[in-house]
Amino acid sequence: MIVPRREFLKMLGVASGTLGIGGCGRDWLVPDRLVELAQRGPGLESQAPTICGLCESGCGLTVRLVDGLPVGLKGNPHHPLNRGGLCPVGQAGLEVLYAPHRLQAPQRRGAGGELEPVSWDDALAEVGDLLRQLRSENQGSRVALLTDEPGQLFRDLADSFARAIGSPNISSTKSEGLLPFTLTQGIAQVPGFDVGKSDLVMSFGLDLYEDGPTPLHAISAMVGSRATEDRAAHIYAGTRLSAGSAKAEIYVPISPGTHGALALGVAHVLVREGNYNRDFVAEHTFGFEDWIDDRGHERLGFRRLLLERYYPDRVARICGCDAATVVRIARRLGEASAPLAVAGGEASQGSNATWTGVAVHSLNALLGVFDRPGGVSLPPPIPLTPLAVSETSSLEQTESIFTPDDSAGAFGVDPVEALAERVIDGSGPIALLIIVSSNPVYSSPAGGRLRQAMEQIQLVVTLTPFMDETAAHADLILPSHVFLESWQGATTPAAVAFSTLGLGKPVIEPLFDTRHPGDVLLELGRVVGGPASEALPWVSYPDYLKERLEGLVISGEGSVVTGSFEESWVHFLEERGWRFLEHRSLENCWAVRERESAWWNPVPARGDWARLFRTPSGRFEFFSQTLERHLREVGGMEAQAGMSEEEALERGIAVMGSQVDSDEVCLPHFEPPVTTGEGELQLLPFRPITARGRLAAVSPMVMEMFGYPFLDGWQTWAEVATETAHELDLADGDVVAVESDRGSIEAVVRVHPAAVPGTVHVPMGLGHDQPLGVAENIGSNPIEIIDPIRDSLSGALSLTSSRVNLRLISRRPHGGPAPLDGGH
Amino acid sequence: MSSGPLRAALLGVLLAIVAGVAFSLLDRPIEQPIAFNHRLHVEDLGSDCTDCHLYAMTGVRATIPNVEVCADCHAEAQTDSEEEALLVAHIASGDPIPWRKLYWVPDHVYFSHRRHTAIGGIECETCHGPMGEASEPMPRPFVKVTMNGCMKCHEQNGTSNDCLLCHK
Amino acid sequence: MTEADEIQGTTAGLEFEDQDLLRSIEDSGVAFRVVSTLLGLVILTAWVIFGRQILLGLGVTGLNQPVAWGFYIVNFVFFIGISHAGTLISAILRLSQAEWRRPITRMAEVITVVVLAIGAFHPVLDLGRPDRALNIFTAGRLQSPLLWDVSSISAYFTASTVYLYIPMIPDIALLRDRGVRPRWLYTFLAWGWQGTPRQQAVLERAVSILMVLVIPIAISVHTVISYIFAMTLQPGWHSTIFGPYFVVGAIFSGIAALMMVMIVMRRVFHLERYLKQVHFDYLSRLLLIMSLLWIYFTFSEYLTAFFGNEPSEMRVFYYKITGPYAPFFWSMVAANFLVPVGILSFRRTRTIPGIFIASASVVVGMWLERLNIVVPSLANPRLPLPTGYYIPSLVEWVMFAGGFATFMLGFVIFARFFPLISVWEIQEGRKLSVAETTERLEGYLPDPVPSSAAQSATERG
Amino acid sequence: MERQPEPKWIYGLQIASVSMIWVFVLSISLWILHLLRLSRRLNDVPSASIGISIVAIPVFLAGAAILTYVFVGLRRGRTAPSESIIEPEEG
Amino acid sequence: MSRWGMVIDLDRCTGCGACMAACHQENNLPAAGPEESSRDRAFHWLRLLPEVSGSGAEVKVRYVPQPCVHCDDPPCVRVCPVHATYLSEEGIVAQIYSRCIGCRYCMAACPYNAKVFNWYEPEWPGDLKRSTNPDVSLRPKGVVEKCTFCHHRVVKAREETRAAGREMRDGDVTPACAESCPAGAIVFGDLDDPTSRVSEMTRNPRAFRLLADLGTKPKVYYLAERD
Repeated sequence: MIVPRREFLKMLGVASGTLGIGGCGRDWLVPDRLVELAQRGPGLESQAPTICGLCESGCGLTVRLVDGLPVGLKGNPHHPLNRGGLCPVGQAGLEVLYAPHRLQAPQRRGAGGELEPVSWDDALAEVGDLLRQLRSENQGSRVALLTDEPGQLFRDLADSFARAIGSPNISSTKSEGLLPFTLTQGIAQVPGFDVGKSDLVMSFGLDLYEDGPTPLHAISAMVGSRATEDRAAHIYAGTRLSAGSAKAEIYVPISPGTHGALALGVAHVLVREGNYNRDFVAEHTFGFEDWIDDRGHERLGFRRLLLERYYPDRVARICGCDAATVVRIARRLGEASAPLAVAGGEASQGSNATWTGVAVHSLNALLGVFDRPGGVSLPPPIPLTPLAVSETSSLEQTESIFTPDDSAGAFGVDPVEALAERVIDGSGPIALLIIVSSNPVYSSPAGGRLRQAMEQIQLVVTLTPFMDETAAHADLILPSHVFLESWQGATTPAAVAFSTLGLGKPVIEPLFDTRHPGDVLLELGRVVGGPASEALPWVSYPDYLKERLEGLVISGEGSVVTGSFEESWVHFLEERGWRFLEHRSLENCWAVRERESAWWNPVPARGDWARLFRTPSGRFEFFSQTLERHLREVGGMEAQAGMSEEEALERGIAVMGSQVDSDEVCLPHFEPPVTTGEGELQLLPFRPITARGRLAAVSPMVMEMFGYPFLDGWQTWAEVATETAHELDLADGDVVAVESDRGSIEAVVRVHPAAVPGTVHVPMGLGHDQPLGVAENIGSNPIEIIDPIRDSLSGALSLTSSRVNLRLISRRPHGGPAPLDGGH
Repeated sequence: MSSGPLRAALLGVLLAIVAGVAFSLLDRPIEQPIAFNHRLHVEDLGSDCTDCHLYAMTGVRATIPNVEVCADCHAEAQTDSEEEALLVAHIASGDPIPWRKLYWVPDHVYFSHRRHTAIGGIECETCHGPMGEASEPMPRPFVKVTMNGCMKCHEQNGTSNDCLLCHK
Repeated sequence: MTEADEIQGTTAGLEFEDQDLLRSIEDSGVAFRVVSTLLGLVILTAWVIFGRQILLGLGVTGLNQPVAWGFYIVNFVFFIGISHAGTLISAILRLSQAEWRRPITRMAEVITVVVLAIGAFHPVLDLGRPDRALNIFTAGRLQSPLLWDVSSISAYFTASTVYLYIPMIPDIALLRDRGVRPRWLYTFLAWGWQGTPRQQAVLERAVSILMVLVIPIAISVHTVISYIFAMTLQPGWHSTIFGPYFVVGAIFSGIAALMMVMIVMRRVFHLERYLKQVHFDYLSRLLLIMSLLWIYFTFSEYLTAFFGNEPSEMRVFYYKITGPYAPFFWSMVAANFLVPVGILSFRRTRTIPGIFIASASVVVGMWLERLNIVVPSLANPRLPLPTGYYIPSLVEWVMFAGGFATFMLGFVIFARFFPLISVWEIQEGRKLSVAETTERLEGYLPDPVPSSAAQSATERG
Repeated sequence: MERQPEPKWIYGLQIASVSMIWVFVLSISLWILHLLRLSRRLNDVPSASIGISIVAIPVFLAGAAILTYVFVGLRRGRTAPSESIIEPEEG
Repeated sequence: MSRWGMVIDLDRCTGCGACMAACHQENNLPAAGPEESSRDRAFHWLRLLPEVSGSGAEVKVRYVPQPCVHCDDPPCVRVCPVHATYLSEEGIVAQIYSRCIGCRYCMAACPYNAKVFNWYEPEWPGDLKRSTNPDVSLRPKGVVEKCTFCHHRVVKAREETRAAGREMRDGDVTPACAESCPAGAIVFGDLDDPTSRVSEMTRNPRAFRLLADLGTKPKVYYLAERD
């Protein structure tokens, strides 16, 4: 039967009318395109400020909304951290929000290992039941919590949660690199480096503009907000000339892991030429000159150590650079009015990272840059409402699985490794593991062990917006919001000299049935009930944030950022006495905060030396008494009463595996890096700016420009020096296998004329085996083949200690046949 | 034998005619789901265009009102018109009315109402014709939207005819 | 009795000698159907693939970001070059009254028309939006060398079709008179030819105007094609000698293609009586000359680039000389110079198979030359960008095959309906040219010595 | 093998095809002129267009003229149809 | 009428890639995907050109952000057969997607390789289309596209200043790349206005233009790095 089209449409219209399913008929009547146009609304635009949650920086964002839908992101020009700039990953925020692979509802792994959808209530009830049971059996310590959710505010809440259920086992998956500052300054935080006012930044291994905690802050403070003429000079010592470090005035290519030696060489020249800050050294440091301890033994001073051991020729030999460069750098540092030495990147990932950190930081002390503009200071604390410490005395106090055990000699442990090992060997019988916004299976060298350990844990819960490698092995996968859908509180990132607090508010209703991790923890507290719910009294995460932020209003410190960066300064000054505080009431303050999304306090308390140096001597300790005491403890002084201090120290050094003698060990010194494997080249994984955060791989755009310095995308590359490529007969574009003792990954050779021969740099961030966005099975993950060595002091796993070989798999594919018809 | 090519030629002509007819059939009149009476609303009741086309002065799109807008007056039937009954039913069920657009520009053309009305000061009638006098839905646009038409108007008004202005 | 009457007499008479020339028309066998079906299938496949390319986009080709032009443009230039075989050669030979042209001209002209049509379609294959090709007519810009091409190719196509058709009228009339079917076609096309002296005069005048007109158009076509490249600033393209270089190359490849076709047709239709060693001999001398001219142009083109030592020019230069395109470059030199010169310089190797090999080598070599011009310049951007590469996909190969199949089918169909060798010209030659040539030759010779001087000369001797 | 007189329709077709050539050539010329006008209107460079048009238009016209000349010439040069059927005596 | 131009201070540029990413997001550039990227089909309207000189410790590497340089005498415009690319009154070398026939002659003629081609219909997996900028079209397959100096922002800025009843001022228009640059290395403005920041910067002795010797008169200037 032939029905004329018109008739057919009519029939359809009638049918849909009678059945009351208007939708079907409409699709026929109006082409989709027009429906879309009509429904797209009037196109009314608005802007909303919020905070970028894609990495730990917490840059300010301005979201462009059309008819309430986000259609564009840009950096918030008011935000003191990024001042309008936004990195490639931040730009991809919307692609993360709208990503096709987002988790849309909670899932539970069934008996057969397959995932089944589960309701939030059932999921939380299951976790709650287990928690209640463990708690009632006084086994709160069998709960562990790993979280990489950035910001102190969430961390405080998680701490409260852990305390409430009686678990001491809470940690971030990353070791934070604090130890050099603890040893020298006695503080448990990374101090602020005022790169914005410094006139010479000497960077050891750290590409300030690419890696580091807040590259966008470094760019905007060192380059963006300053006139070309008074810009800070920049010296970079390392093995890889990245896009950012290429801006350095002097590039010192050195052998991997020898940053500490170079720093000491520079210190030697400074001291020998008298170019150090005598006043500061005299007044605020300890252990510079030779000294006599309380027992009357003469002890080696830093000065003598430097002069005897770290003369430029020797340092140049160690580092593979030339002695003249060492002298040249030292003189530049000596001449600078506000120099600054920072270590990071590859320098903080080696087996000798802590020693390197100490050596580099001691340069700051020699130059006396503490507590002054363009120097090292502590950002003023954020006056948040303190949390009431809940009464947990009824619970048995147990030691955290994250405390280093005595035999290791280290100050700390690698959290992922410790958790995995202790679960596997049974010394930490964890029954419930909660992983929040973190993907340790992928990102940690101990990820493989963790995956094994997860099988032994009764219940593993992950809170994540995407299916990642960790979630793939979890029992319960709870989808969380992405940052644009959720409340966020971002606190001062590491190494920033002023304090800031970014309050991000959701700019769009959650697209799926997801929840904020904070809300999940609060809900769990309620499910567990009893003291747990008392300790977590807030209805929702924003409620919690609101209460914490009350402290800011009461203190009257700092200022909400408005207008441009300069205007914000004026505003800040106005608030300091030029006019009354604008917002008296909490509600008002909250409203303003919500509107402007950021608060900051740029004025550090000057002259507060006691806060800056919390060492036994109250000074910057070249000779770390903290370390000496620790070594003696490790050496067993307390255990064996008869033992002399010296013997204990010797034994401590031995336990720790250090190669220097007892005089030198507590002073800044160079420990040669340890490597494993038989390969010819040293593998140095690095984090390109296109791999910041956990979710960069979600965005097709970021993947497309992943290797943009090589005009490349979607693949992992292995950067080698021209000489190395020549020796190995490799050419740009060849596909190679990077082989370590642990395994092998594939990468494309990129020849870089400025890389250090004998090294191979491989970017992290690709090689996911889960449909995390578009990046499934794209590129490879160098962490997989790392044979980790522990930093003997901090216990952190080294990423840069593996030796590898490159084996040619295929030549640059452009000579070969193309896919038959263009791959479609 | 000699009729072969003649027949072919005839067939060709016929095909051309069929194609022409088919082509003109494609340009069928637009039928609206509800026979909206512009005249009643504008001339008799004195509404302004922007009372219903809410964003004609402020937005990129003027927007065609749908149930939410109509509900302001027609939540309950005001007359015994059958068409209104249809509308009221729509409002009651919350189903959007599947209006068909009369005026539209292709995807690759950027047209902003605001730019023309509020900033350029052009009356609605200039492009849409005397819509307010139509007592029945228009089966075809009053003024056919063509690039030539746009360009002519721009020329007359001394506005730039830079391609980029409209083609994005 | 006029000459025309004589010709007619022979056509009607039983002593018609040139039956061989009409065999393909009068008793086309199964072979024609088989061959044309096979070719038709190839062409159909090409069209299907082209349709798919329109649907999916140009991504199905091997083209990419720096190398935005590939096979389609290469083949465009190549086919248009081949098309110079015909009209230009036949016009030049006619103009110079070379008597040996008679069996050659028709085939040459057919090649032109068929290949020109194929070549001219290639830019359409290359369009990202063939649906918008008409924009060229509604909104073309004559400033663009592409539009120069459109004009000059259509002019050339018009002129060479006319130039093919007009000298064919007497042959069509012959077929009409012999009652070959479809008769209406021949009657229609014969334009009432009866071979009267007036008609012959008209025809001759038209042909002589046309052959003068066609030569500059033909030269302009290939010059303009070269301008597509030469008018840009790209290294390797921006060259003043590109015009003549392309024209020489075009004639070169044209002659080679013509000889290949002649050899094949000679074999297929048993035309040995008509296409004799001497024709090939003359043509291969021409080919030899063109080969030398070609190497001269190539040499000066590359020497200028090399001596100038401009960095971006050098990048392209080395890309061809020693880089990824070295195999193509050097095989081009071998195919266009070494092989033809090697074969054609020696009488011993200048046999029909030898000539066929040389011609085929030149055709391949000239195709490689087009490839060497189009791709390397695009693959080597001026800015520090990665060097591009280009590997044609199966789609492009199929379209290439389709182009060749269309050429062959065009030729086969032509041969099915029209004589491949101009019958009347042969007959005219037979009748007239011996006398005419003798007369002309005498005209070339020194005037006879006045009798007294002759005598004194003999006396002295 | 006798010569038949041309049917009328074939003659018509011939006339039509010759006129088509003129239509074709004239429309090409008009097109080129249109492009000239367009280039002026769009502030483009008209000089190139003028150059092309000076060359291209006469070439097309010449082509069409020659065809027409041949067509007319052959028509005129015919002996009478009745004559042509009679085989001339071989001399 | 303004004559838009851009100055990129290479001394400030830290090669962070923000401009590239911002351009992608602002102008709805689709990702080609791994397969197509490996076949050189990935495209950017703005990219960072790596330039290397010297070697070893003396090596100098710099990344030059390169959008279309918007020549005043654009080679691409000369060759376009259909007026799909042209030099606008404001000096922007524009591409009219609805007219482009995809012959790619402009790409072949552009010495800066600034133009890119849509080899396939662009794909927007999942909901990603929702993140596209409504001010900029989604190009279909088969057309050439390029940097527009964020022309839609120029239009918007003009509209806003018209509505506010004032003249355009320097700094009213900021393309996405300039807006996102944390180093403030990209400055955009009217080259015809002698007081604008760009005009001022083009008079800097460090100013140079890419391939200036070709006579294309680019309107993107660079300031060389200081030593």
